[in-house]
Amino acid sequence: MTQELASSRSVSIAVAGSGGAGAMTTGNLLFDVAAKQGWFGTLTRTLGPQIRGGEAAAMVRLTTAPTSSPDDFFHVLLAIDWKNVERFAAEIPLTSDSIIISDVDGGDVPEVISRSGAKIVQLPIAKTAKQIKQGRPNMIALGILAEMVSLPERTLSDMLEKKLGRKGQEAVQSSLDTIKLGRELAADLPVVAKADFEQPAPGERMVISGNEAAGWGAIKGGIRFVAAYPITPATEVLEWMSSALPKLGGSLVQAEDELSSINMAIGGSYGGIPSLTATSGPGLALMTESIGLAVASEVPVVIVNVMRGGPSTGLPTKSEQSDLNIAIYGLHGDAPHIVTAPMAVEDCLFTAQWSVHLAESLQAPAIMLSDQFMGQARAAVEKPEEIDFGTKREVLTEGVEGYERYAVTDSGVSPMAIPGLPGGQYTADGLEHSPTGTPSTQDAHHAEQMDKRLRKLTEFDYADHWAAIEGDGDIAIVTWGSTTGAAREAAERLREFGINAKLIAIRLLSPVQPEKMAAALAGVEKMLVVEQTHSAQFFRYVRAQYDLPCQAKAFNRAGPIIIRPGEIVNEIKNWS
Amino acid sequence: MTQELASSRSVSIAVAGSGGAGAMTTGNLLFDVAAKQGWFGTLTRTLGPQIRGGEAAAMVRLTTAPTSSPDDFFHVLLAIDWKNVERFAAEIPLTSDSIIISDVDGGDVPEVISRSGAKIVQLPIAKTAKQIKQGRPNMIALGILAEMVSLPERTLSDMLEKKLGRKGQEAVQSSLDTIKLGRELAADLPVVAKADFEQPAPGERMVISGNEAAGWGAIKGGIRFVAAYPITPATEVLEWMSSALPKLGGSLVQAEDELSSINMAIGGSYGGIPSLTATSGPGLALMTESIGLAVASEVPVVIVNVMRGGPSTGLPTKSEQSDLNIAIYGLHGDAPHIVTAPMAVEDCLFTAQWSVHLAESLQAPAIMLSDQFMGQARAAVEKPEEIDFGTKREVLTEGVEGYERYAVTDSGVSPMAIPGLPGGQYTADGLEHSPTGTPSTQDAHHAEQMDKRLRKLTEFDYADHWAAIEGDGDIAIVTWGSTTGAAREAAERLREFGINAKLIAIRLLSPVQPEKMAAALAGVEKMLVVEQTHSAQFFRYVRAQYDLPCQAKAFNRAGPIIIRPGEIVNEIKNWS
Amino acid sequence: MNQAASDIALVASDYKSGLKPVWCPGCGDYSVLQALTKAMASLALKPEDVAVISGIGCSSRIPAYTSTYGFHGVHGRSLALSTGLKVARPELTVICTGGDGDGFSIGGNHFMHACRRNVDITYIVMDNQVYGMTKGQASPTTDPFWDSALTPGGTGVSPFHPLVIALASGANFLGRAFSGDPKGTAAMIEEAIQHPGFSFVQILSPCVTYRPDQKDWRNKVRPAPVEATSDPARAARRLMTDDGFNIGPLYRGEREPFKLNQNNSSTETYDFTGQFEV
Amino acid sequence: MNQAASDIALVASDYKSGLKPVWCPGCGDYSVLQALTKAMASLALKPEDVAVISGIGCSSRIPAYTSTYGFHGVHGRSLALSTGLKVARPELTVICTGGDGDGFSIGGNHFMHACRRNVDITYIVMDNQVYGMTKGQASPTTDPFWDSALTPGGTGVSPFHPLVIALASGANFLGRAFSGDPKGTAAMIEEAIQHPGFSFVQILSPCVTYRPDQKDWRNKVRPAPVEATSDPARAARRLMTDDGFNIGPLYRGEREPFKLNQNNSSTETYDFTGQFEV
Ligand SMILES: Cc1ncc(C[n+]2csc(CCOP(=O)(O)OP(=O)(O)O)c2C)c(N)n1
Ligand SMILES: Cc1ncc(C[n+]2csc(CCOP(=O)(O)OP(=O)(O)O)c2C)c(N)n1
Ligand code: SF4
Ligand code: SF4
Ligand SMILES: [Mg+2]
Ligand SMILES: [Mg+2]
Repeated sequence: MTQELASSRSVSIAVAGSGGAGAMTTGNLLFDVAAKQGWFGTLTRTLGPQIRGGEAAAMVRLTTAPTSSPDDFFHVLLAIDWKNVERFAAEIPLTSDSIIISDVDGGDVPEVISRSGAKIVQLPIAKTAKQIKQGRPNMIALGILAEMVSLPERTLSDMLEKKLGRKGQEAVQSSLDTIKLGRELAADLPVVAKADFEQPAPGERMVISGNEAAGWGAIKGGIRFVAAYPITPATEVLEWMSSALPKLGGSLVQAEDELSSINMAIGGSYGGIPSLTATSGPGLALMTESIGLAVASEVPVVIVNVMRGGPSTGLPTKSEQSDLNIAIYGLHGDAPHIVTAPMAVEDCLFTAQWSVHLAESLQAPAIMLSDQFMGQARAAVEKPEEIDFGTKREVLTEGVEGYERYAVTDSGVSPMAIPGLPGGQYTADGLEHSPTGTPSTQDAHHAEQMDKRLRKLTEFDYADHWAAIEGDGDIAIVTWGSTTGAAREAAERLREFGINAKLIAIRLLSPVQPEKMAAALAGVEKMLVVEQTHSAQFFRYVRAQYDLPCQAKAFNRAGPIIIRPGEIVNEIKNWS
Repeated sequence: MTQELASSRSVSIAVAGSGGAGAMTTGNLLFDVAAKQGWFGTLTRTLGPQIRGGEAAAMVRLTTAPTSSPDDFFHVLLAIDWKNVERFAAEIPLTSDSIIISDVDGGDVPEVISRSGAKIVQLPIAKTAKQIKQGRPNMIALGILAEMVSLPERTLSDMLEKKLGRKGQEAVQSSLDTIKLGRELAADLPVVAKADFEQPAPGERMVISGNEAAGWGAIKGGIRFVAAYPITPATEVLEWMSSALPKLGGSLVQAEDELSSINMAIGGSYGGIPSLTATSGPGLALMTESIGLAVASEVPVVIVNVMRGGPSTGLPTKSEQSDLNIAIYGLHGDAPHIVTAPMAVEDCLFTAQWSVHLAESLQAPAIMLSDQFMGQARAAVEKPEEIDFGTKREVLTEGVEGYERYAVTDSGVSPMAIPGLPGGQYTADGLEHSPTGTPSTQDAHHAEQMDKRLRKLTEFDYADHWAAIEGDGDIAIVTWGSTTGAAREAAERLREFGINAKLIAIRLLSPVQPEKMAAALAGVEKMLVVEQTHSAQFFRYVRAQYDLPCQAKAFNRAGPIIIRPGEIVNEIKNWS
Repeated sequence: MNQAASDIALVASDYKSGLKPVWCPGCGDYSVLQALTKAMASLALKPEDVAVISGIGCSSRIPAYTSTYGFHGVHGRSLALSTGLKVARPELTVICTGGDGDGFSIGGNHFMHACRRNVDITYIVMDNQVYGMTKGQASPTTDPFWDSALTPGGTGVSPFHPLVIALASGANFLGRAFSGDPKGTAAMIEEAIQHPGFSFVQILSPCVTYRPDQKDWRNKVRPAPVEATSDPARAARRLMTDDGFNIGPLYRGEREPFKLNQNNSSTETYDFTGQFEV
Repeated sequence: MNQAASDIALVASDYKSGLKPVWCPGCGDYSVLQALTKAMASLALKPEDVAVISGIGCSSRIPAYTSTYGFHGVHGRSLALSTGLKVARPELTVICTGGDGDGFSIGGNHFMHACRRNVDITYIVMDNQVYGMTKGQASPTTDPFWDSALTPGGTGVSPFHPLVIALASGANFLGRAFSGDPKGTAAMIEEAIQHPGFSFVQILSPCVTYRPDQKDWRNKVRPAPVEATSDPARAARRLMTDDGFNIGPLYRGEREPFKLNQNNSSTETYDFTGQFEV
């Protein structure tokens, strides 16, 4: 592997194959072994339309230091076979420096792939596999790739034992033998510069998906009740939590639909138990009426929304950031609430925990916007530190005569009575109400409650968690969510080019933080707003909500092709 | 009535009373008789919290020329009694020039009312009514007011005959006798300058509510199928249409909920029959997922959303403009669709008809944002002209081999096959799809269909219906919906003060019209964005979507207190 | 309520908040409020341990008129709120309330699934066969030929039979009451609260404003001729031929209630890190 | 399809679009597609006069595999789409299709109300007692102890009985079929389409991927022992004791179908001005 092909700090590899070819197994094993070796990185996958077992590609980036960005191109595409590869060819960009490895008996490289001009290496993958009893081509592939990234035999065999052990010793041995042949095949690759790789940073890695991290963070934040209706790509948040909750005395109920799941969560939280539900676009759309109820009745609740391509049923297995608008503006009436977004797989942990903290502290619904890319990606990251945000829901501790549930306080937060407390009885209401909760259509009541519900959000101290601000310069890359990785890498590269670029990645989308943003934008003359939407939702949101002291331009694209750092670099370089 | 009190062109009168006092009857009769006489104007009402028959006030403005604005103050408040008047006192602003007429035996004028400093006139209303067998105080009130606005005896008695006739001749006579005594009582008012009123413009008036006008407009536009789930304040749109549709071979189905009503409407329209549903905030929230389906599957459908106070169940009987955000941004994913808004009661007719035209021509959902104020107001207006927007839904007229339902055309509109047409068979889909409608997750398909769905909206010629632009000047009042009336009157008054103010009232909220807006804003240095929301939704929308070449400021307030022209005038005068 | 109050016996009026209902004079729901508070007094429930939950409609206004905890949610979702609350806080008594539109039209799915799930809550529907709050449209229980502005001449759709659906879905206690008989209604609510699992009580509660014809109900109702059965098949046979005016407990089931979460200790900690080690 | 085709007799394959299904090899839904197209051929329906409507799920992919008009809507709302279409366009044959999750979980309310409304449509549910599309969660018809990642150890909730609910709600034709018997299934669909009013066919259609245990169904199914009745009470008794494996028509009702809109002439005009004169 040449220097041009992969930097000594990063390598990107895609493994593709049709249904049953085992491309995902190859990718996952490669990734796990690399993580065990101390590599950082991300594994994502892309699938064909079949319900199960159709063509798939595992897309791996391995790096020696933490990153959540994809690279611009893949250094290696290994195709176990070429069936239906056109369905996701666009998601695996190659250059003339890339290497395409395919089976010598697998037919010509399809034009959508070969037009990249990448070097083509055809190896006897299937034929070699046949040399081993039950030998499978995807293990040859694993051997080739393991050799290319210098993964030690021992780590690989341990991992195989761990993952395939239940299939019996014979299966493990057959795989190991096949891998060995693959390693040997790799010798025939034109240039394999194994020695060039830096050692990854020392320390143990953890491999986790964004959806698992979100569930874990939510539980760390205190969630003990979950109501669930499955939907791609959010189901894993719920599935992970269903096993985890009972360990902490919590519980999960499967609901009949999203109208029910959001209301169950509100019911649990009204009862004093921090509650959550998770969904994706179509489910979020069904929940907005009741999220508005949580706003008006001031019941904390967390909604994890893992975005997929829209509109409508859209592209359930592909990523997009196009639920920004509905998350911020999708409630009827003026309904101030919290919207947060993690920036990477591991940040799902932090942001979920923080979102629970905000919802509970502010007695308001918090929508956390994750997406398919980070939700279903597996990331090799450092183990997280323990965080404690401290304050929690402000509750009434003793009953009082004439208790006002919706008392107009300076902070806007009013102590909430939890059922069971004598003397705290009140009726929570989604109708506009007086401070006691009695329905009222009077202007004075409406005005003071509207002010209060807004004030509690705007006056809260979000510390510096509201955004990640990195670097300095007169150009800012402003972004959010999973495009943060690419934006960060772009800023780093620009600095290498001598262009000072500042990264502003927003974690708190609502309420807006005008003063903090003004400070962040001080000295900035141009800002590029980067996002994965068709209509530049985030760009318009930034313009609507912030006074921009600078030129602003959107760099946006709908899914499923993710935004890569080189594209951002080019946008900025070409911005005269 | 002095000149200061009411201009010779306009008088505003409120009639209040507790449940059973008949204030609404008084107000309605007064209004109808005035309309019959050729007056223009609006009647709105405000109610207490009781389900039925609680305290109420009828608020009437009569003018000699068309207007849809409220005045700044009421010239007259006639209280049949004072019970619970504080519940809506804030909705009836008075000045020291106003006259308060109340029953001499009805107790002191409550402080919330008397602090206005208005002249108080106490008359023996109840006692006088008792002089007539079955005489009711509200008919005394009608007599007093009829005298004050010089309504001829004959018109009034004809109207009474028409409205109360079914109660029998005796009831009518008793009412007429009571009214007569009321007229006589009016002689005791301090200054009644009847003769000062101009004659209203000649011609016959029509009295119609915004909800009726919306239903009628929709039918004129071609709607022949309606699916309905009742909700305040939209129910009357549906109720009016239920009787009207069969006259044109159309039909209405009552659905089990809003999820069903929107899908029934989409089903009917997929079948080639222009279809509609009507709702308010909570119902719209439930519909957004399926409105997204109409976007993706390109099925025209019209949703009339009559706004009420939010968030959540909010203030069902009060007006607000706070569903702007959800209407524009409330669909998950990037889902381009049409959002329109009538500017006044009679404009509900035009805008509903136009909305059907747009939905049908563009094969997209159109949300029309009306509100409680104009929806439930009764307006005395000129009879409408016939309008024909011409083009309709582009349908496939003959089956073709390999028909592409979602063909990528220049206009973005693709001929739609209607079930029953041989050779037009296709499957409509909410999943992203290829031009034939086959589900696809490929980037190229997503990109081209996203572009197409946006392009068909942006490329369409909306003529000058997109906004009402009136006057010229370096100050613009930018508004939408029912605040247009007040904004227009404010602009007129400013002109009288020598300040040239331009009115820009937007009827087409989505898609945006950047070039037309730029032209409208040419020469404008300051724009005041006027709206009835708590969070300045429209102001933020304007900033987000348009490049503003001028200073912009929001003048916004949540409901239920409507915005009055004098307030806008003051804002502009004080804007240094 | 007064803290000392829990030491002395409470009477029905102690369970009223004192807030003046917005209902029309003569509305059947006044008597339901009376019956509900009487039932809670009979059971000597502590007001702070009870939550009365509802949706939207005239009937759904009832929570605020009690002195217990309450939640006036959105239209049609009261059973989901109630389920979440009860599963998360099993020690509370959760009483779900509302109207026929709220419960059987927009809320119909939650009704069916709440019956199936059999969580230990009591569901009280004030059935007036009309949408009162929105001024008189047909509800699922309305006669097909009842004329209204929205459906002139009637919907033409045969009425929904809530008790049959509840039984077929798996509710564990079924009863019908008439608000004109607050004493009988109170007794029914009392039994429903005590019965384990999901209990459903249909209360015929006239709407004097939009269904003045329901004055007649007083003459139509009668005690159910036979004792409540615990056999679903027998109950089904009876309910399917029932004319809607048999009053009393109609089914006492013996299904196992939904297993509630019995451990809410949130102080425990658990280290999940191991799950993510490579 | 070819325009000339309507003159010659069509066979099942003419009702297939030729698009390759995304289903797993061995999925029961292939046979349902076979049966549906066969039924349409037997009835000699013109493909252009038929609309096959669905929601979301593996089973809900079926419309695009037919050569009729189709609509693949959102999850759970297929019956509402179908109702709107049929009421607005009574001359079309409307066939609604989908899965047990789509139809009985999120779509449960529309199911009940569609049965009540009794619009002349045919509803075919491919019941595999699982959410296939989302990779194996419990659906309303799943056994309470079936283990899944979302509900480890099972939901603990007793299964939903679609035929009983349909009957109690007012459906006019009920049948159960097994996709392993495409011929019988075709005959059932044929009868359901012809029966006036709302017809509901539950097709046991195994999910080989997430419910491999359903291979067993082949040995469990049997023809229903008695002829379908038209008496709801008798049908109720039978269905309530039914173990879920009796195959065949189970109820043939005689209710009056929903009155459809029979006049769609939109050329007529009517002047409403008079209504608004003062
Ligand atoms: C989502 C939504 N849709 C519609 C409404 C309007 N709405 C309020 S109450 C009601 C019906 C109430 O009927 P029912 O539950 O029978 O109660 P009743 O007033 O008869 O006691 C409706 C349709 C609403 N508030 N929210
Ligand atoms: C509003 C919404 N919620 C959830 C989903 C996710 N979802 C898609 S299909 C499905 C269940 C499908 O189950 P079923 O109807 O039984 O069909 P099967 O796949 O088993 O044939 C779910 C929950 C969705 N698409 N939309
Ligand atoms: S409208 Fe009917 S149900 Fe509502 S409060 Fe009045 S009488 Fe009761
Ligand atoms: S997952 Fe199950 S239901 Fe879905 S296609 Fe595969 S076998 Fe059929
Ligand atoms: Mg009712
Ligand atoms: Mg299924």
